[in-house]
Order: sequence, then structure tokens, then C-alpha cells
Amino acid sequence: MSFVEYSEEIRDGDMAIVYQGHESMMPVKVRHGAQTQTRYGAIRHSADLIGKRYGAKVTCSKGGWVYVLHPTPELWTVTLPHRTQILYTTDIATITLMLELKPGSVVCESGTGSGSLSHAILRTIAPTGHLHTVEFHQQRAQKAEEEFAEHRVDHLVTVTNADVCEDGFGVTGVADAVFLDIPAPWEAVRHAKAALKAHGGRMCSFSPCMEQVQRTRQALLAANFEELSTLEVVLRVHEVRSVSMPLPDFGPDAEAPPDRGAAPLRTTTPPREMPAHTGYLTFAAKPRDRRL
Amino acid sequence: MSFVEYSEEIRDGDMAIVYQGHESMMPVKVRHGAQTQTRYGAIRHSADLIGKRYGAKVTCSKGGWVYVLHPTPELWTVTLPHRTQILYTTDIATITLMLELKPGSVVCESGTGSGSLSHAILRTIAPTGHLHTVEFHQQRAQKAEEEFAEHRVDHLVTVTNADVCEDGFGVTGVADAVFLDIPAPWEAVRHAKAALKAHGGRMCSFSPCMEQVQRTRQALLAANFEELSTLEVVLRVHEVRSVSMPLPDFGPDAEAPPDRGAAPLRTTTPPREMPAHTGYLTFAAKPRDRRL
Amino acid sequence: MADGGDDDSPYKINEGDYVMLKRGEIYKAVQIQSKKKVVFEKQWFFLDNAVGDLYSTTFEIVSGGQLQPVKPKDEASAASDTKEVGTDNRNIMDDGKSQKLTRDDIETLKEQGLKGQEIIQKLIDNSSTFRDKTEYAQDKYIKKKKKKYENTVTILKPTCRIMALMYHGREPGKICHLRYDTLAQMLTLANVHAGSKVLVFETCAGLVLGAVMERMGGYGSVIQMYPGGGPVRAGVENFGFPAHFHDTLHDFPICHVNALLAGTLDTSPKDPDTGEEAPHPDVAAEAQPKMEDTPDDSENVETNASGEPGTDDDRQRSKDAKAQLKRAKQEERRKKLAAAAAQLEGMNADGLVIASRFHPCPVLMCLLRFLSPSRPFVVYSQYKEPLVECFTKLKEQGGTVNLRLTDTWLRHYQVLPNRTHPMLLMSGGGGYLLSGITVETDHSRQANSEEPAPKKQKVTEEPAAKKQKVTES
Amino acid sequence: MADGGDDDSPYKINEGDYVMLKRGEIYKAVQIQSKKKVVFEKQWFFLDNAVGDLYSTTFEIVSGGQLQPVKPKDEASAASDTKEVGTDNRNIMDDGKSQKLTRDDIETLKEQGLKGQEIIQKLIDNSSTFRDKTEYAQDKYIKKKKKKYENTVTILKPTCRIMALMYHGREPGKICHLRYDTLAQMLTLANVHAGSKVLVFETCAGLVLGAVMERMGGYGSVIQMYPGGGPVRAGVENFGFPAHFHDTLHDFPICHVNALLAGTLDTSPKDPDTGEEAPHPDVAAEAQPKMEDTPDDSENVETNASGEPGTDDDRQRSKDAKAQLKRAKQEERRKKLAAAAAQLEGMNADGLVIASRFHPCPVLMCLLRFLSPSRPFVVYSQYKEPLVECFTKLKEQGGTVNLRLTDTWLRHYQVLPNRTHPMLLMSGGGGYLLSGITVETDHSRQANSEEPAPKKQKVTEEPAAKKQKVTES
Repeated sequence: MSFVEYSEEIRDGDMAIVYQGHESMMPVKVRHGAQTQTRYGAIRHSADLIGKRYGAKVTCSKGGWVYVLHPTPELWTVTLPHRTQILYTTDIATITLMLELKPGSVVCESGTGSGSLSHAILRTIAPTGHLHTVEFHQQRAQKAEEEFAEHRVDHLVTVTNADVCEDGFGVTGVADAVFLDIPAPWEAVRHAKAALKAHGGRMCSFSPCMEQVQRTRQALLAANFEELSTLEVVLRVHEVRSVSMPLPDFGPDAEAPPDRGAAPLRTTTPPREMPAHTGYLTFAAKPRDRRL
Repeated sequence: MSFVEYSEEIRDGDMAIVYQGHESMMPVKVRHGAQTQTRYGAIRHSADLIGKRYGAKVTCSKGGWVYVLHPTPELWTVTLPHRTQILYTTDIATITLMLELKPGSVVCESGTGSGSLSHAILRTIAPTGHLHTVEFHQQRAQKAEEEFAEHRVDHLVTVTNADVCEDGFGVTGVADAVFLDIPAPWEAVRHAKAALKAHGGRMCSFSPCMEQVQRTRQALLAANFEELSTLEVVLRVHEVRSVSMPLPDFGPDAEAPPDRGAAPLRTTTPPREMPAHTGYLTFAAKPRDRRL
Repeated sequence: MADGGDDDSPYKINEGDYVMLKRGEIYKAVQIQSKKKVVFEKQWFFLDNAVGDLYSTTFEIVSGGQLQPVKPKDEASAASDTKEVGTDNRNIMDDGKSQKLTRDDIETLKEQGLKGQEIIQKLIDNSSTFRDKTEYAQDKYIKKKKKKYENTVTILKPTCRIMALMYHGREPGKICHLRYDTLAQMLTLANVHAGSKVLVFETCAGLVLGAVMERMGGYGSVIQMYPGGGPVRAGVENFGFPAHFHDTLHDFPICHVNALLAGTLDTSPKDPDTGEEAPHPDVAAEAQPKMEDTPDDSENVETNASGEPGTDDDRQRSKDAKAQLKRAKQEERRKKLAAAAAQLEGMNADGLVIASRFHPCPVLMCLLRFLSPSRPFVVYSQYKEPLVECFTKLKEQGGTVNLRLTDTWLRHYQVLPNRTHPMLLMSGGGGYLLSGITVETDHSRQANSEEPAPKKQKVTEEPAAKKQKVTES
Repeated sequence: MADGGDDDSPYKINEGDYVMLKRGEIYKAVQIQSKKKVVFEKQWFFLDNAVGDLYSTTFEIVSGGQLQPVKPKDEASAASDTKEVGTDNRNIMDDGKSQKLTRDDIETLKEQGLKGQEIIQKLIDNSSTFRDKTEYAQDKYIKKKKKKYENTVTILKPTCRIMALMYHGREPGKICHLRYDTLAQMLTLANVHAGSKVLVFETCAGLVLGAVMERMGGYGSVIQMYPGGGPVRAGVENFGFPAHFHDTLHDFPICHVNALLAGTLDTSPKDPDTGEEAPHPDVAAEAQPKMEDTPDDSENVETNASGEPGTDDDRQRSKDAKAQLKRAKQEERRKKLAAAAAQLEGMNADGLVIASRFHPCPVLMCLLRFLSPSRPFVVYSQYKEPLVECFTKLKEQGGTVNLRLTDTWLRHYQVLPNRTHPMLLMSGGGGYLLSGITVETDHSRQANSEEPAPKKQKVTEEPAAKKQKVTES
């Protein structure tokens, strides 16, 4: 198992996702002799996990059962321990496409946060790309580094504990793409520009508030970034349902046969409440340096 | 015919809506002896309209036919001559409910613009309410006044040609609700407050840009308005369609009978492009004056 | 102010008034009744003290459940004052020691008479992490604490806006998940206004009926077409309309619609003294509510309930009285039915509003017949599919134009200095609307003939929407 | 810059390159071919001069359709510079005299060699009403004029982002109206990445296939499952992938899927010299494109077209050559089929991506069988209803978890001083996605058994969504 390569079989030391239901998954570090409590009872790693195939159904001690899934960045995003607000898959997907990430891309990111986006970036740029991720908070930087190692992607990433607004990304002219998720992105725009390749590249800034977007765009224009574009993607989940609508009774009708009872119907309903806003995504392109 | 009272029959002097298709309607002033050109040929008012029932199908000179509809504020909104950007039914409906308009309400409005909202307000506050509408542009104010007379709602409305930011609504302590659709609504907030009843009332400001909303809300808070709420309503139209999705051919299958051809399907599709933004609606309540 | 001489009386809270209680975004409809205990947001209190005070007053709930008007300054202390926001949470370490106040401390503050908002401010002041929390986390914190410690309530005059907000927030299931902005569209699309004659078919606890009545202002007439044993409209009560509004309200059971259309509905008076129990099966049928059709009736139990204790004598007397009462009621019902039937028989209604848990297609197709030509109708459904069916059927049958199937996206905004963004949560959906306008039907009716233009049949898979002009911008 | 020594060569435009032309928001994919006339936005020109220049360069189209690089300053002159906006239009009177420049004036300016952007600025300067127009009207005006007078074009290296934007903007019908943000979701939800084995079934002109290949970076393998006579993927060409990418691409006709699953597909080699025309009906079937299945093929005509003139001798010779070529091609096809079949036979694909005009339900149910357990799949459809059917079928059948039916709302913003608001127009819809993960199927399979929890059946009409936690905020 690694976050950038599928395996067939669960092995000692893997990180696996225990699926107990749509809204109930948890990450488990697989260790010989260890046990994990699920809502349906315990699972013993040696007997129930190691050597089994990913996707297997595992019966727990209380008789219930769970599935054990291969980790993906997307499953990690919904199960990871939150150390900060995190980016979710809808935004991550948009960022990945709009930054044109692919195998071999060199990416700079700040802040690392809980590593939700980092894992998705690593998945996409492997096996030949590299991620330089900068985190202000010392403990979070350290924790991220540990997780990258556990998830066997540490060869693809450099974690730096620094203030990106002060110190930049620690690299110059190497990045194809830069991503900012920090409170004052405008303070890091010059560092983003420096980190990007001389031939140009793309950047994205994620901000919850419109004022942050406005200041960041000013800084981007001042730094000669081009093709500025601010957008927002809102996910709607449709719940599939069977409903039955009763038919009205208008009384006896000579012309038409009575049409009573109920009409069954397959439809979808939206959740009663849904996330309406995570943040604005502002994209920009750095043109190639003049000198070239 | 009047915009606040239905009639059965088309009469000389009425304003009627000629319906040529979903996206093709036009207002017609009915006059003895007059003619109107439609895309299906001419209709003669004396023979084809006067005395007919609203909703009637009228055959035009070229053999095609149209329907003649009773005017409503909603049909007026999609057929009126644009002298300005106008408010559309989705926003109008929201404004009407959120301002708690009903028969008897006294309302102040600025600017009158092309009168799209004014007609909807008049419909709702008739027969006992009153609309004070203020328009900066002299010709537009005059044109609106003419239209109100033609539409037989002039007894319910006072049109003033003035700059509401300078001069206010010309009335004090009488309004249940105030509506602003002007470039700098913050300059009119004090006038809105003065126009509202001492016992309190509600107001709404429509602005396309967020900066206008921000300044207006500051002015509203400074004027002790309460329950500020900014919202946006976006209409989606669903086109009903029958489609047919071809079934794939996986080749001969011993187990299952071949399932070729196409599956018919009734569905809806959104328009390729749709209006995403008209403006932000900011609502606020004026509390009752302290003295009481 | 010029009109300082305003008379306060229309704004005074009176015994017997239907009012709305409000705290934050939570509403509840109640009637002002002397010494009646009211439960709102898990607190109980009495409304007696509010009588004579003005509407829109905010009260503090003090000891013994009494209400005490809050001074305007307290009222204005909004949660936004308390916030000094951290733009990120990079400095937060959760050590479980962030709150310096203990539970005992808080109890002491309460005993000292501190009000809810003051206690919340204390909690914030004594939280070492609050300032560093992200705004989202701060909001969540304040909301949680508010729920726990606030104890004010504002009394409002009911309006359609507030009723719609209340039902949508508290009991969306009772109103078929009809969102307030969708209700707003309905009232406008149906051109509901004073002086017209509007048909309403709803199973939304009376919210839609009440909304229509508010817009009619007591002028014209509203005919509620109801399914099952009796009209359900607890919500209408809560609007607190003046008595004369109810004179304009008729109701008609849909189980008689076919008879009415066939001309076989007999509503002529019978001699009430013959004692015949059920002179007309039609009319009597009404007397027995069909339980399967009225699952929404639960609100109505108070008016029906009558299992009070009494002596045997009492019971005999009441039995006689009941029989007489029953006859009188039957006669009243008959008269009402006749009046409603008379309203319908002209087939000249000015508007039709449908919002129910029933399949809208048969309802719409049947009730459309009661409209004059050139009149708007609007049908709400929580689901899109049944309205697609209505749309298709109407296109086949003709007799309507300007058909539109729509829904709306409602987004609220937070507008605060440097913190402007859409609210983080929104309603997932407000339901769907089908609207249109009736036209005269041909004598020689053709399928698909309702559109004036001799249009080409669409055969491609391309959305026709491509050709459609954007009309709303 | 530290890496000033960068080699320009990977960024140079070469003869034969597939490139993207860009003007404003308009894109077009073309190949750089010597002396080939290109038509873009109603202008024709030659790309010859671009060869040797760097990607992302903007060119002016000068006389004779030649390209001439634009100096960086010109490039930066954005439309926003030209705007000085009126916040309302209360002062506009339309007298038809607002533009002071005559048609002749404009022709003169052109002859003087003024560039498009300069002419537009002149038009604006000479419009008496422009400043007073609302922003919306100004935008419309500039867009119209730009279309008429601008004559620059930027040459870009193709990427998935640009291809997706191009197809969505120009020919959404060819890609089943798949919007770029929806494509983005698909690639992420299917966990497409280097080194995996991904099945793709698409009728999106190759856009989806190309997008998957870009994300694989030439590592692993992609198997295109195609309907009809041959794989349609004009779009893949336009990505301009290096040659080795194509080694990882396999294709397999779905009409052999049942045979493959039944173990009856014969892909063993035949003696090419026997001259047998169609040794295997299976394989030969492929040779005849089924026209009814390939309406999207119109893009392909260039590669198929071969109606060139020639002498009779030429024709005879070419006939022989053709026969030989045909045999060679058949053998090649057989080998390819065998290779693709070998990839599929392990039933161990790592991902499945479906986006087609076919009904997704039979496609999904069939192709899911080729996936390993614990692998993601994602199905796109322009319509929601067929995905509801897929969802229901999967729930009945088991073998998948984490099913989600979603769509996205995409909103672009205008962010300008004092003029910040969502764009006035947006895409009406980006289509729907159904995604999920495969799991091991039970030996004793039960209906509805794919969810771990022994859940209670839902019987009420209340949306289950009520209980669902919001996971995305």
C-alpha cells in the first residue's frame, strides 16, 4: 500500500480504511497483533486484515461486518484527523485540473495544514514530480512529515516549517504550480512568483472571504500575473429515494375509471442543508520571464 | 382591464399582451380601428380584439394565430420597453414577500426605472395601499406616470421626479416598506428611515456589486436598522425533453437476451447558459421609534 | 416625526392574539392566553405580561416564567460585537484547558442575575482559544452557548414571511419542504391580489392558504379545495387574520368535484327537523374524516379533543344537545358547500395554486377546468418528476401557454468587514414550480396545438435550451 | 533567477506540434503544418512563422495571414483598462448618434495600421454614451467590438484544462456537455494516477481519454473500451502526447466483451498469407464501422478521407497495395485486440471512467466486473435519471460502497474595484456523476447487503438526508 500505488493485499504497516458505512469510515494502521474497535466489534489485524485482499469484507467480534478499503487521497480527506480546516475533494479536484498537475509536476504549497490537499497533489505528480510544502505551525509540519512517511510518499515531498510570507518556499524557479491557503495570501505572492519556473506556471489561492480575494488579486496584478480567474465550485449530493405520491379522489366519475391509490416514483432529494461555501479559488498564470 | 383587476373581455383602451410564443410576447394598446403586426400577420383591433374574451385565440391575416392575454405585472416585466436595467420576477417575488407587502401597504420606491417592480408592488398593495415612487430621470418619471394611467393604476401611485439621495421620498413616517435600486443606496438610507412609519417597517436595497452592499449595510447599521440580511435568489429553468439513450452492444451473451436499441427517457436539461446574478438583496427592519 | 400622533392600539398585544415568538432565527406561533404555559426552545414561560405591550418588543424570561421587557440597549448587543476573529487557527493547540471558567463559576454568575448574553461574553472572555479560532468555529461556539444561556424572546405580529420562515425552519415536513422563496414565487406567478377569486389546493398546514389570504387582504374570494374529511389549515389560524377575512374563505371537498362537474351535486336544503341523519350521502360523507387522507391533521387535535369527564346525567343531557348540534352543524356544512359550489360553478376562477403531497398531475388537470382563460396557475412539488409529467400532459392537451418548470437557488451572505462570503450552509433545495397561463381551448382541439407557432418537431438530442433566449438578465 | 540556464527547447513550437490557439476565452486545437491555412474566429492565417518561437507567445495576424509576435506591453493592455464605468444609466438617451466615428473613419484607422485593441479604444473614446452605460452593457459592447476588430492569437501547449475549456465552449455536444469542473471531479474521484490500469468508456471525442492519459503520464495502462467500428479519439491527438504515451493505450471493442467474459474470444494468430479475408467474424466485425453508432465521428473525416484523383494504372497498383495493407492491418488489429484482451482478462483494473451518450446503466454493470475490489469508478451522464437507475441497480446487486450521486455548481466572479459580483452568466449545468468503490462480493450474495450496517428500511416520506451529516464543510 502506498498513496501513489495500489496493492492487492493488506500488509503489516499499511494504512487501511475501515468502511462501516457511508458516513462512517476510519483509518487504521495495520500492525501484527493489534486490534481495532469498530461499531460492530473488534477486528484483529493479524487474523482479519493481514494477507486479506483490499476490498474484503471482515466480520467483527460482535458479528457485524465492515469492508477494508485501500487508502486513496479522497478517502483520506474524509477520515484524516483534523488539525485545521481542510480542503475537500470538490475543491481539490478543481485545483488539480486548473493547475494542470500531472506526473512530473513540481508544486509548492502553503500551508500544509492537515495534509488533505498534499496527499492529492502527491498522488497526481508521482512518480517523477515533487511537492514543496511549507507549514507555519511547527507541530503540524512534523505531523504531516510523519504521515507522508507512513503513507509511503515521503520520497516525493519536502516539508518545511516556516512562514511562507516571510521566508517563501525555499526554492526558486522550479515550480510548475503554486498553491496558497493562508490568511494573507497577498503577502506570499512575490514568493509564489519566485518559486515558479522562469518559463511560467500557474498558481491558485484559496480564501474564504471576498476581501482576501480582492487583496490577493491586486498583488497578483502588481506582480504581473495574468489570466486571473476567481471561481467557486459548490457540490450538490442527490439522495436517491423511492416515494409514493397519493392520488386524489375527486369522487365517482362516469367518464373515467377511478384512479385511486398512490403513484410510486423514483426521485432524488437534496440534503436539507448543504455546504454553500468553502472558499473562493483564484487562479493566475505567471508569464515566462522577459529575459528569455 | 387594469393591472389590479381582471376583466373578462377586451375593451377599447385596454393594454393586452399578444402571445406569439414563449419568448415572443408584445404589449398592444387596443384602439378601435387600429392594427398590429405580428409574426403571423396583422390583427385588426376592432374585429379581432374588442369584445373578445381574454385568452382568446386570434387568427392573423397570414393565417397564423396568436393568443391575447390579460396583462399581469409578470407579463409586463417580460414585455415592457426597457428604459433601464429592470428587476425580474424572481427578485420581485422575493422582495414582495420579504417586505411583507399586502393590500393596504404604503411603499416608497426609488428609482422607478422602467416600472417593472412598480407594477408588481401596485398589484399587491391595491386597492387600499399607496406607492410613492421617486425617479431621478425626468423623462423616465414622466413615461412611468403615463404608463400607470394607461394601466389604470394611477390612483394608487405618486411619481416624483427627484434625486432621492438629496431630497428623499417627499413623505415622512407613512411607509410600511421602502425599496432602493439606486447606485449609491447608502446615501438614501436616512431618507428611507424617515419615510418609514414611527412604529417600524422593512426595507430592501438591490445592488449588483458587493461593495455597494457593504457600504449600504454600514449605513443601515449606523441608522439603527436591525435584522440585516443579504441574500440572492437565482432562478433555474428546466427544459422538459424526451431523449433516447442508445444501449451498448456487448456482443452475444448466452445468459442474457440481447438488449439492443435505445432506452427512451423523459428528463429535463438546464439552459446552456443562464443568468447567474442580477443583484444582492439586502433586507433590514427599522425598529419602532424610541419615543413611543 | 411628523406622525408622532400615531395611535398605538393596532400595534398592541392583546389577549387572544395569535403571535409569533422569536429567538435568533427560531420562530414559534402561539396564542396569547391567560396563565397558559408556553414552551419555546426548551424554556417555559407565561405570556400574560406581554398583554398591553407593543409588538416587536423583546422580553427577558425572569423567575417564575414571567416576561419582562428588555431595554433597547441590551437588545442591540449582537453577537457580532463579541467577535474578534482569528483568520486562521494555526496557533490553536487543543489542551482541553481553553475555558478558564468552571461550571461552578457559571452557576454563580447565573445566581448573580447575569443575563444570557452577558454570560456568553464572560465565557468568550475567559476562553484562551476563542480569539484564535476561525470564524466558522467562533460562530459554532457562540451558537452553542447561546442555545444554552440565552433567555430572551421577541413577540411579533404574524406575517406570511415569518410563518414561512418558521415552518421551513421547524417543520419542513408539514409544508412539503416548501421554502419561503419558493412560496414567494408562487404568490407572484399566480398574480394573487385583492379582488380576485383564487383556488387553493394544499397540504401545507394552511401556510399556502394563509399566504394567499394575506395577499387578498379580505377582498375577493379564496376557495380551498381539500382532500379527505375536512380542510386542514391550522396554519391559517396562526396568521391571526381579522374576522371578516374568513368570510371570503370557502372550502370544497375534492371528492365532490366530479359530481359538481357532472351537475349531479345536490346542495338544496333539507328540513332540519325530520331528524334524518344523513339526507345526502354526498354531504354526509364529509362528516367522517378519512384518516388515511389526513396524516397532517395532528395539529388539529386540540379542536377535536373532547374526552372530558362528567356525570351520567351530564352525559344524557349532552347526548341530546349533541344530536341537535350535529343537525345544526350538518345544515351549516350544507350551506357552506352550496356557497362554495356556487363560487366554483361559474368556472371563472382567476388563479390556481397547488402545493401538496398528492401527485400534482391529476390535481392540476382537474382543477384547471375551473379557471377562466388568460389566468395564471402555479403548482409546487417537492420533486421534479411529477411536474415533468404535468408539463407533458399539458403540452399534449393544450389550453395553456407560457409553461415553465423552475426552481431557485437561495444564498444568504455574511457581510462583515474583511469577512464577506456566502453563508457556509444553505438549504439544499426549495422544491420545484410549474407555472403557466390558461387560454381558450379550441372547439376542434388538436394535440400539441397550444403554441401559436407551427414549430418544427425536435428530433435531435441537442437541448432545445440552446436556442432559448435568456430572459432573466 | 537561479535557473536562468533553463533550456528553452521543451518550450519551443515545432513543426508538427499539436497546439492550442487562444483569443480571449476562445480556443482551437490545430497542428502546426507548413503553409497550411488555418481559420480561427473567422480569420485565416498561417502558423509557419510561429515555428521556433516559444509557447505562450501572442501573435498579431498581419498582412498575408502571417503571424508576428506581439511585444509584451501590448499583450497586457486588458479590456479593464478601457473601462470607466457608469453605475447606472439614468443619463443615457439613445439618439442613435452616440458613436462619433463613421465607418469610413474606422477603415482609415485600419489602413493606418492600428491594431484591434487600439481601434476598440478609439471607438470607446468616441462613444458619447459608453461611460454612462452600466457595466453589463459596457462588457457587451467591448465583447462585440473585440470580436470585430481584434486580430491577435496566442499559441499554447495543449493541456487537459485547455482542451476541456475548448470543448465546453465550442462544441459541448461533442463531449456530452461535460463541463470542465465535472471532468476535474471525475479524474479525482477515480483516483487516476501514474502506474495504474484504468478502463475508459467515452464518447466525448477523446477528451476524457486524453485527460486520463495526461494524469497517467505514460505510466501504467489505459484501456479504451469502445462501441461501434473503431475507437473515436480525435481529441487525444490534440493533446500532443509524446509517442511513448501511446504504447500504454489499448483499445477493446465492447462488442467482444461478452465473448471475452465467456472465454470464447479467439485472438490467436492466423497465417497472414492464406489471404483469407475474414478469418474471424469477431475480429472482422470491427472493420466495418457501424455508422449508427458513430455520429460523433465527424471530426475524424480528415484521417479517413481518400477520394484523390489518379490514373487507371495507379488504381490497379493501389488496389494490390491496398489488399496487402488490409491484411497487414488485420494482423495488427488482431495483435492489438489480443494485447487489450490480455490486459482485461486479469479482471484487475484499478479504475473505471464512463462518460458517454450511451445509457450508462448497462455499460457500468458490465464494465464494473473488470475492476479489482477496493477500486473507484465514476460515471458521467448529462442527465440525472439514468444515474438514478445505476444507483438503484448497484444497491440491489451489491459489490460497491460509498455510492454518491452529485453535481456541481460553478460560479465565476468578477473582482474589480467597487464592481465585485458573480459573473452575470453561468453554465446552466455541468452534468451528473455517480461514483463509488468496488468491494469483494459475497459468495452467497444477498440483495441490499452492500452496506455494512444492518440498517432499518426507510418507509417514511421524509428525506433520509435529514440524518445525513454534512461532510463537506
